[in-house]
Parts: sequence; structure tokens; C-alpha cells
Amino acid sequence: MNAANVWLIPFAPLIASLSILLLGKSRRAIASAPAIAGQVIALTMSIFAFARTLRAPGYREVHNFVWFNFGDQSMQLGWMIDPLAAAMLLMITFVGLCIFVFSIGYMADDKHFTRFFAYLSFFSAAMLGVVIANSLLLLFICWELVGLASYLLIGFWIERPSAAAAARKAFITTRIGDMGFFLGILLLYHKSDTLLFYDNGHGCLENAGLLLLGASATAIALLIFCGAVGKSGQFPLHVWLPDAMEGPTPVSALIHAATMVAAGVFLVARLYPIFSAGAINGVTTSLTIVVWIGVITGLIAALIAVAQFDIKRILAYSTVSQLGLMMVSLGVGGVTAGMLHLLAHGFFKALLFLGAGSVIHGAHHEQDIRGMGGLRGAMPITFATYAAGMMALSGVPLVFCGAWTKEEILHAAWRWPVSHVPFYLVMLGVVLTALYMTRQMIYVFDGKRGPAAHESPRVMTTPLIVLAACTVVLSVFLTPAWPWLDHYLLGERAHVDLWKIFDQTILISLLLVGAGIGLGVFFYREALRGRRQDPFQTAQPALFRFLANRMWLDELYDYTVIRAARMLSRIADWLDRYFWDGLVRLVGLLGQLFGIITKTADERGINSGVDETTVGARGLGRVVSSAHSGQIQTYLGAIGLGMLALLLLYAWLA
Amino acid sequence: MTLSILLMVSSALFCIGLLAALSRRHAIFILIGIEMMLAAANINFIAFWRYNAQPQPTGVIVAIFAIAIAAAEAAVGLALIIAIYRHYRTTNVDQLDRLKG
Amino acid sequence: MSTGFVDQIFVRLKVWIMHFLPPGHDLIASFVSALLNISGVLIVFLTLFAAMSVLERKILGRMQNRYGPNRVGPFGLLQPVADGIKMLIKEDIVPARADKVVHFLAPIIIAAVAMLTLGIIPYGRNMTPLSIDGGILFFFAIGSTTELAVFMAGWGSNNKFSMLGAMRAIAQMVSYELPLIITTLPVVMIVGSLSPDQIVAAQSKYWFVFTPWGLAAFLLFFTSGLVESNRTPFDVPEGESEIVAGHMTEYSGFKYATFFLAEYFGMFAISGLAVTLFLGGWHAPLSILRFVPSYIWFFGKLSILLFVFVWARGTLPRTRVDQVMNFAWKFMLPMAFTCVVSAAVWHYAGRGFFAWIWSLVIIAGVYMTLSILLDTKKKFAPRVYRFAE
Amino acid sequence: MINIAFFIIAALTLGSALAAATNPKLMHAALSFAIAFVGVSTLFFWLGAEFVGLVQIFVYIGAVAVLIVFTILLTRREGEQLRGFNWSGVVVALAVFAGLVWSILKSPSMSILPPEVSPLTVKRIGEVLMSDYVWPLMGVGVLLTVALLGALILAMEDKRE
Repeated sequence: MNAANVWLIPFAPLIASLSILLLGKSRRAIASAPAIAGQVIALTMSIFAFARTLRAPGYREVHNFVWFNFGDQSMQLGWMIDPLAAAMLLMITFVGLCIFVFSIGYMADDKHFTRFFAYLSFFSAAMLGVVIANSLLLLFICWELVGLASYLLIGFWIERPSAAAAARKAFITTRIGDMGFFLGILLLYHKSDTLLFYDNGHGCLENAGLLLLGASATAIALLIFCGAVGKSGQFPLHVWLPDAMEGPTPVSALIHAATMVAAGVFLVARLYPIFSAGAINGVTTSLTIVVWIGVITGLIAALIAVAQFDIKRILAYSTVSQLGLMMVSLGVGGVTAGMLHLLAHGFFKALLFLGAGSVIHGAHHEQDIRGMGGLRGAMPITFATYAAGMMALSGVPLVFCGAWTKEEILHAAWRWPVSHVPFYLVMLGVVLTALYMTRQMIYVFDGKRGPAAHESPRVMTTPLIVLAACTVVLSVFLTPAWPWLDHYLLGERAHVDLWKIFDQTILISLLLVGAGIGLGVFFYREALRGRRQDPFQTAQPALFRFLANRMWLDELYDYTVIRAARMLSRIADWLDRYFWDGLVRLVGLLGQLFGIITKTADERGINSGVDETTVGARGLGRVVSSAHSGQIQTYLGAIGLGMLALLLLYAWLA
Repeated sequence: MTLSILLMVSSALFCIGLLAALSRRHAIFILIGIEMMLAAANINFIAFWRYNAQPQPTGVIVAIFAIAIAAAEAAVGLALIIAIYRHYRTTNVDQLDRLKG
Repeated sequence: MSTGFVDQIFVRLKVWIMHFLPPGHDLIASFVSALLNISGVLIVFLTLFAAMSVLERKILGRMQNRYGPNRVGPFGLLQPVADGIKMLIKEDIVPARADKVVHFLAPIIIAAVAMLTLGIIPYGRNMTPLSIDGGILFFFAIGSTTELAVFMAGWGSNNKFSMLGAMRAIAQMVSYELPLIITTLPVVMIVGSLSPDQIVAAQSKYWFVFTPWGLAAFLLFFTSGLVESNRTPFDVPEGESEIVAGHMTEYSGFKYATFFLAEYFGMFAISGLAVTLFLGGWHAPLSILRFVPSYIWFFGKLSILLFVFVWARGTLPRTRVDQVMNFAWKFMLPMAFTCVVSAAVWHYAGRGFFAWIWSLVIIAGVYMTLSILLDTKKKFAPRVYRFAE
Repeated sequence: MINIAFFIIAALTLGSALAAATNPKLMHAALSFAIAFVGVSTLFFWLGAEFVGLVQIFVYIGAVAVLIVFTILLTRREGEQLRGFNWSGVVVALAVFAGLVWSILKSPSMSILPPEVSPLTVKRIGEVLMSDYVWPLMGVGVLLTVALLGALILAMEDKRE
């Protein structure tokens, strides 16, 4: 699987998607087979690609080609394999495969089964395209295809108005960010004359290309970051992500946990050279902004998550919060830490969402955690795997991968020279994460037995078990003692050093997580014995309402942005109606006036003349037509005579 | 044997063809007349080639092409006559004057 | 060559006669030469016609387990003389409403055409009566006039059966003229000349019938020739049980004999051309056998082909009209084109052993495909005969 | 001697052509037409263009004449008055003939004798056709194919009826 063939990886699911669409609605039984097959093929090829990157540290292979020429310039596209792409490929295809398998069970009763798998495969193809792109243009194309797939999947149940609205909201909100992204691409192309990342020293991410950018690097980075903000649900464009939970749960797992939202983080990581261009001590304006956006997002989302009751919504805010964390990590210079957290998060958040899906499926599509409870007995496998995911997310150390990556991020934040405020806020976020996850666990699985529930079928639990196992296994590659994956991304060789496990931060980490879980147990367990009322809500109703209503950010947008847009359109409408329309009408009146004048002139003056002419022409025609007897021999005779005349003329002239 | 006598023979054939095309009522005779006129032209081509002593046999080649085209013309023309006959039940060109002005 | 004298005896005879002419008169010399050639051909083929007419009846008789004519002369060999006398003194009936001129001209034209086509065939070394550059083209150009003559016979008789017979004859002759001409194309292509003399000269090493394309083309050519001369099994135009005698229905006496003569001359001409094109003309099959005069070889080969004509007549039943036409367009024509392609491949593959193989493969492939298609596919397969209900 | 042959050929050709143009019997006219074309091809032989003469016989006697008599058969109808003759055509034809003859006689360069040339072989014609005139040859091939198909479609029975 060399770079020239790497396009086959997204191509497999794409073909699968098309073939499913061609199958038609009625072939439910085999509709999932092409999707699974496409994903398995993509996974196999990704493993080969990954194996290729192991040949040497920092292995990178690109394949560029000319897409089209305009004038004397050419637009080049290309794809690449490097550790970043290979790791992402592996994560996306593997998690995607688990989710696909899960979907067979989850969507078994849905009437649009085939369409669902076609969309899923299409999404997978687009996302893989984003990862392997070696050209910002190709990346942008796939990026938009990802957006389209997300729109289709969020609005999958089109008959629900809320789903349609959510799909629209997601599409429009991300489009705002993409506008900035596109402007950034244009600016980048204007400055560097290429959109290829790596091109034997001429790419825009290589030193020569970066020198061309100069001072405009900050502007470009910030514009491109707009795209990342939109796609990864960062403040202030995060509002679409919780609403996107209207889609089927596997979609939430695939898009809003594992892959699509990761695209924004991936984009920043991929374009990190532009963000860090001209850095002094690892700090640039653009990176600082990234840090602060990440911090704000992480904190706000974690706070909101505490006050939610919808099981998927909690997870969605958790996702937003974790993405904020990754952004912080990228901003403070811990690129590998951010990416590792992204990969680990992909696994355990997919696990959590699928677990939530299993719960919802088992609890007859109940999504409110207050309506659940005591599911531990009814759904043991789901409970166990969900607990593993919860601990990974909360960052329980040693065996869960989330812990190590979180710790690395804390490390990186601590080392940031500008300010230590992000470090403390991130710590607060970690505590909150543990808190709301504990709350969720207690609500869902503990306490009194809620409504009747049943364990999900094997086809759904198997992916859960596999993913849970992965969260544990992955941690082996992430420990500070043998940070293999870390160094793999950095392009270095890893060394075993067991003592590093017992760094001081592990104590902090333990402390934070313990505090979070302890607080959660303290707050909720006791309170839950009898009643299903949130103790936080009773203690601080005003604050709770503030958080439960998502800090009224949606309403704020309604009152500001949307109202402003409405106002503007109303003004435009008024102008159109009265000002421009008036002008048009005036012109029309003038035209009518002119028409009346010409009509009079026509009827009185010209018409009679034309009539006379036509009468004359008709008479002439009658005379001439009498020569046309319709008999071919007459014509032939005329030709003969004409020839004779020509002959005589010629002979006479000669 | 001079060229002019040959040319006179060919022009006589041409005029007989013209006569057939102009005077006969039956549509097939128009075709026969045209074939005769083409043959007369062919005689001219061959005659000019023979009396010109050029190395390139252009006249012969043109005559061959003319014969091929005349064959095609005859085939299509006769097919037309059959089609016309089927439609109007006549081959009398005096009655085929739908295009009369 | 030791046998040169016997081989060239007729040529020498002509030269000897010519030397009596006064010198200096080229025109007279060429006129006399032509006359000698024509009379030679006529004498030989009229004799052959007479012999053929009786031999055919005798062979057919043997094939049908009877004696055949054996009353006139020794072994019935004088039968043609008796037939001739009978034909000459028979009453010549012309139908009252016949188109007299056309009715009269038709047998003359048809016989003249058959005789003319005999002119271009090389009967032996230096023994071509009319040696022109485009001999093959001459043969077919003159031969195609037969159709018009047959039409004249049918039209002039003013008889339904005559007209139907003529129509059938023309339809099948036009259809089979295509494979007939196209199968000569490979030979013309390989030799690079339309002259029969050069075609025979090109076969001094091997006969074209010994190449795959040559064999296929020969068989196709011979079959087409069978149709062109309206012989059994393709004598549909004169099928007695259907349309009396086709275009010859209204002819009697010597005119009928003339048609008969034309048919046999046509047969001779087609066989002679087949010998010239494919069977090496007057060449001996082996170089040891060169001492036998060339014309003996030619007429030997000709006799074998004529025997095959008779053999086919004695063996095969008459085909139906639609069968004849289907066979022409669905089998003969594609195979004829295949021969052309195959010959081209043979030439460009170097005319060696591998060329032989390639050529064979092409012909065999197309033959198999056509056979399978014609046998199985409903669209191509022959019409299934159904009994009247 | 040669000249006598020419005059015989010319007389035969023109005579049968005139018969073809004026004979009231359709079939006789068509057959006269065939004879006229035999005459024309003999004229080609006489002029040294043997190949063209053979092609002429091949195409006109073998194909066009047969087509014409077939067409006559197919469009025959009893009681149709087709024997009329348009005398104005004679006038036109004669006038054209007079004009042609006058212009031929008036041109001084026409009264020349043929030069001695080597006979034109079929091989030479083939070479010229395949080299200098290969594109016209292909054009004629396409034209013939199109004419074949066109004639077929024109003469085909309408399926509706």
C-alpha cells in the first residue's frame, strides 16, 4: 500500500455506498454486506499503510498529480501516508467497522435500512479522504463531503421536524466556519502558489513554502481555524453538535464522537507548521487564540454537561469539552498529546455512544436518564463496557488510555510559557468530567429498578466488548514508561523507562479524578435512594436552569445573530419592494409610453406601407410561381437551355 | 482520328440522353437519359486522357469514380421511382407535380 | 525441355499456318490469329459438349443403376449426333404473344456470353486465346451479362412460368455472384494481378488449393459456380416439378439446344476458371510429371471438376428457394470475406508454416462460429418445415 | 481499318441510344440502353482504357440494366398512357447539340491526333487508386454503402400497411 495506491482506501467504502444505493430499497437483507465489506477492505489496506509507516521513524510518502491546468498554472492534488494519517486511518476504519456492525442490530427495524448504510459508507469514504489528502483543496473537497454526509445522517429521520431542523442547523453552522476556511485556502494559495502540503520542498507546509507566507501566516491560520471551530464544535460554533443527537445513535457515535468532529483537530494538527510559523518560544498569536478557544469550550461544555438529562446530550457536551481539551493541547504545543487524546477519545467515546445506543435500544428508546435506573442487572455487558468507557473518559489511571493522554495534556499545559490559567481551568474540566460521568452512571445503571429493559443482541454487544478491550489495550502504547505511539507520531524511537510512570502528575491526576468521582458519588448516590430529583437542581435552581438551558447561548444567538440577519433581510426586502421596484416600474412606464407612441406610428404610417408591399410581393409570387410547373422535365429543359446559353457565351467570348 | 470527332460522338450521346430525359413521360427514362449523359462525360474524360499523353491516368480514375457514383445514383433513383410508384400509383412524370407553384 | 514439341504442338501449328500469310499486313495477321484461336476453342469445346452430353447421361445412368444411352453407335457414343439432328429438324415454336425480337435474341446472347468467357482461360503453356491484362475482370463482366439474357428469355416468352423462372435465376445468380467474385479476391491479392496467365505462373511452386484460404475459397467458388450454372442441387430456376423449365419453357428446337449449349459452356468456363485460379492451371502436380503436355493436365483437371458436377447432380436433391438464398447471404458471403482476411494474414505472416496455421485458425474459427450460429440461434437457423394443416 | 471500327462502334452506340430514347416499348428501350452501353465500353476499349470498359460492362450491364428492367417490371401498370412524346425536348436537345458541335469545331486545339503511349495496365491503375486517390476511393466506398442502405430503405415496404 504505497502512496500512489492509498486512494483505494476511501474508494472501497465509496464503491460500497454506490452499490448499496443501486441495490434499491427492498434488498434489506444484503444491504449491510457491501458496507461491512468496504469497511473491512479499507481496514485491511489501512493496516498495510500503517505497516509501511513503521519502516522508518517519521516516514512520509506523497503522491501528487495534476488535476487540471488553467493558463500556465496547474492545480495539483495528491495523497500521502505519514504516521498522523496512518494512525487516523486505522482509528477511523476500525471504530467505523465496530459502529457498522453495531448498526446492523440497532437499525434492524428501521425502514430506511439500506439508505442508512449507504450514507454511513459514504461518510466513511469522505472522512478517509480528508485524512489521506496531501492537498488543502482535496482536503477541503472531502471536508465538505463529510459535511454533506453529516447533514444527511443527522437528518436521517427526515419525517421528524426536529431532525430536519438539527440537520439544517449543523449544516449552516459549520458552513460559517467553512467560509473562513475557504478564505484561508484562497489566501494561502495567493501567498504560496500551491495547496500541496508536501511536495519535495515546495509544499506549503515545508520551510520554503512557509517562508513565502511571512506575516500573513497568522491570518491564514486563524481563517483555517474557523473551519476547525465549525467542524469540531468549538465555542462559539458548538451549538450544532448537541442538536445533532437527533440522528440515529450509531451516527452520533461515528460522526460526533469518533471521526467527523475529529476532523477539526486533525486539520489543526495537519497544518500545525502554519500555526506555529514564526513562533517565539513555541508561542504564536494564532496558537494562543486556539488555546483560549479550547479552554472556553472545554469549560463551558463540561459545565453544561452536568445539568443535562438526555443521555446522548451529556455525551455530546462531553465530546465538545474533550475537543476543547485537544485544542488546548495543540495550542500549548502538545501536538502529539492532542492527537493521542483524539485517537483514544475516538475509541472510548465511540464505546460510550454505542453503549448509550445499547441502553436506548434496551430501554425502548427512552433517552432521559431520569427514566432509567438499575439497568446494571438487566444489561450486564453494556454496563461493564460502559463503565470501562466512563473510566477512560474520566481518566482513571493505569489501565485506561484516556488517563495517559489527559496527563500528557496537563503536562503540556503546565509547560506553556504564557499563562498557567489554562492549566488550572483544564484541571477543573477534568474534575467536572469525572463528576458528570459518575452522575450519568448512577442515574442510568444504579438505583431503583426502572422500566423493564433487556440486554442487546450479540451483534451490538460484540462491538462494545471489542472497543472496551481496545481502550485498555491502547493504554499499553501510551504509558509514559513506553510512549510508543507518542514517539511514533513524533517520528522518534521509543525507549522503555518504567520510572516515568511514577511521575508527580500521576498523583495530581489521581487526585483530580478521585475528587470528581467522589463528589459525584457524594452528591448523587445518597440523593438517589428515594427520589429521581437532581440534588444540584434543588440546591441551586437558578444556576441549574442556566446550565440546563445551555447558558442560553442558543437564545443569545437567536436574539443577536439571527435577529440581526432577519433585520438585514427585512431591510433588503423593503428596499427591493419599494426602492428598486419603484425604479423598475418607472422604467416600465416609460416603456409603455414609448410603446403607445410607436404603436400609433405603426398603425398610421408604416403598416399601410407594409400592406402595400406584401400585396405587391404576393402578386409577384403568383407570377413567378406559374413558372414552377412541378414537372421535372420542364426544369430539366430549362437547365439544358441555360447550359446552351452559357456555352454560347463562352464560345463567343473565346 | 482527331479528338474533335470523338467529342462530337460524345456530345451526340449527351444530347440523346438529354432528349430521353426531356421528352419521355416515364420516370425511368429520365434516369436512363441521365446515365447516358454521364457516359458521354466519361467518354470525354477518357478521350482527353488518351489525347494528352500524361503519365498520370487521371482521366481514367475520374471515369471509374464517375461510374461508381452513377451506379449509386441509379440504385437510389430506381428505389425512389419504386417508392413514388407505390405512393402515387403512377410513374408518369406529368402527373407528378405536387410541387407545382 | 524434351517434351517441348508435344507441349507446344498447337502453338507451332498456329505459327506454321500464320507463316503462309503475306508479310507486312499486321491487321490481317491479328485477324487471322484471332480467327484461329476462336475456331480452336470452339472445336475443342463443341466436341467436349457433345462428349459431355452423352457421358453425363451414362454416368447418371450408372449412378441410378441403369445403362444410360447405348443404342446409337458403339456404346451409344453417337448419341449427340442423333440429338443434334433431332434438334435441328424439330419445329421451332414461338408463342403468338411473345416479344419476338427479345425471344429470338435471348439464346444467342446467352450462348455468346458463355463462349466469350471461355476466351481468357489459359489452356496450356502459351495457349491463352485472349490474353488481356484484366482477364478475370473480363470473365466476370461478360459473365454478368448472362443475367440480362436470362431476363430477356423470361420476358420475351410472355409466360408466367418463364418470368418466374427468370426471376428466380436472376435472384440466385446475383446473390451468388458476390461470393463468386469475392473468393477470387484472395488469389488476385496474393498474385497481384488480374491476368489469368500470371495467376497460373504464380502457382508453379504450389497450387493455391493447398493453402487454407485457397481450399476454403476453392470450395466456396465451386459451390457458387454450381449455382451460377444453374446445376443441381441449385437448379431451382428450372425445377421441372414447380415451374416446368423456368425461362426455357417456351423454347424448342435449336433455340432450346442453344440454351443447353450455353449451360454446358458456362459449366466449362466456371470449371476452367476454378482450375486456373486454384488448381494450378496447366501446371503438373509434381515436377517429375512435367513430361506430360500442359494442356493434358488442364483438361484432366477440368474433367475431374466436370465429373464432380455430374456427381452432384446424381447425388443431391434439389434445394428450396429460400434455402438457396439463406445459404448465400448467411454462410457463403461471410465465409468469402473470411477467405480475403485469411489470405491477407497469410501474406503478412510470411507465407510460411506459421502463416499456414494462422490462416487455418481464422477460417476454422469463423466456420465453427457460423456453423454453431446457423445451427442453434433461432434468428439464423433454417426454417423448420411444417406439414400442411 | 481502325477508323472503320470506330465508326461502326459509334454508329452502333448512337443508334441504340437513340432507340433507347425514343422506342415506345419500355422493355425494348431498356435493352437498347444496355446495347448502347456495350457500345460505350467498346469505345473505351478502342481508346485503350480496357479496365474502364470492363468496369462499364460490369456495372451497367450486370447491375444497372438489371435494376432498370426490374423496376420496369415492378412499376408496370396496364392501361396507363405513357407513350406520349414531348417534342419540345427534341428542340432543346438539338439546340444543345448544335451549340456543342459549333463550339467543338470552333476550338482549334481539338483537331489533334493521339500520341503514342505505353498501354495502361491494371496494376498501374491499382497503384494510383491506392496512393494518390485513396481518399476519393474511400469516399466512393462510403457513398456506395450509403446509397445501398438508402435505396434499401426507400424501396422497402412500409410496415404499417
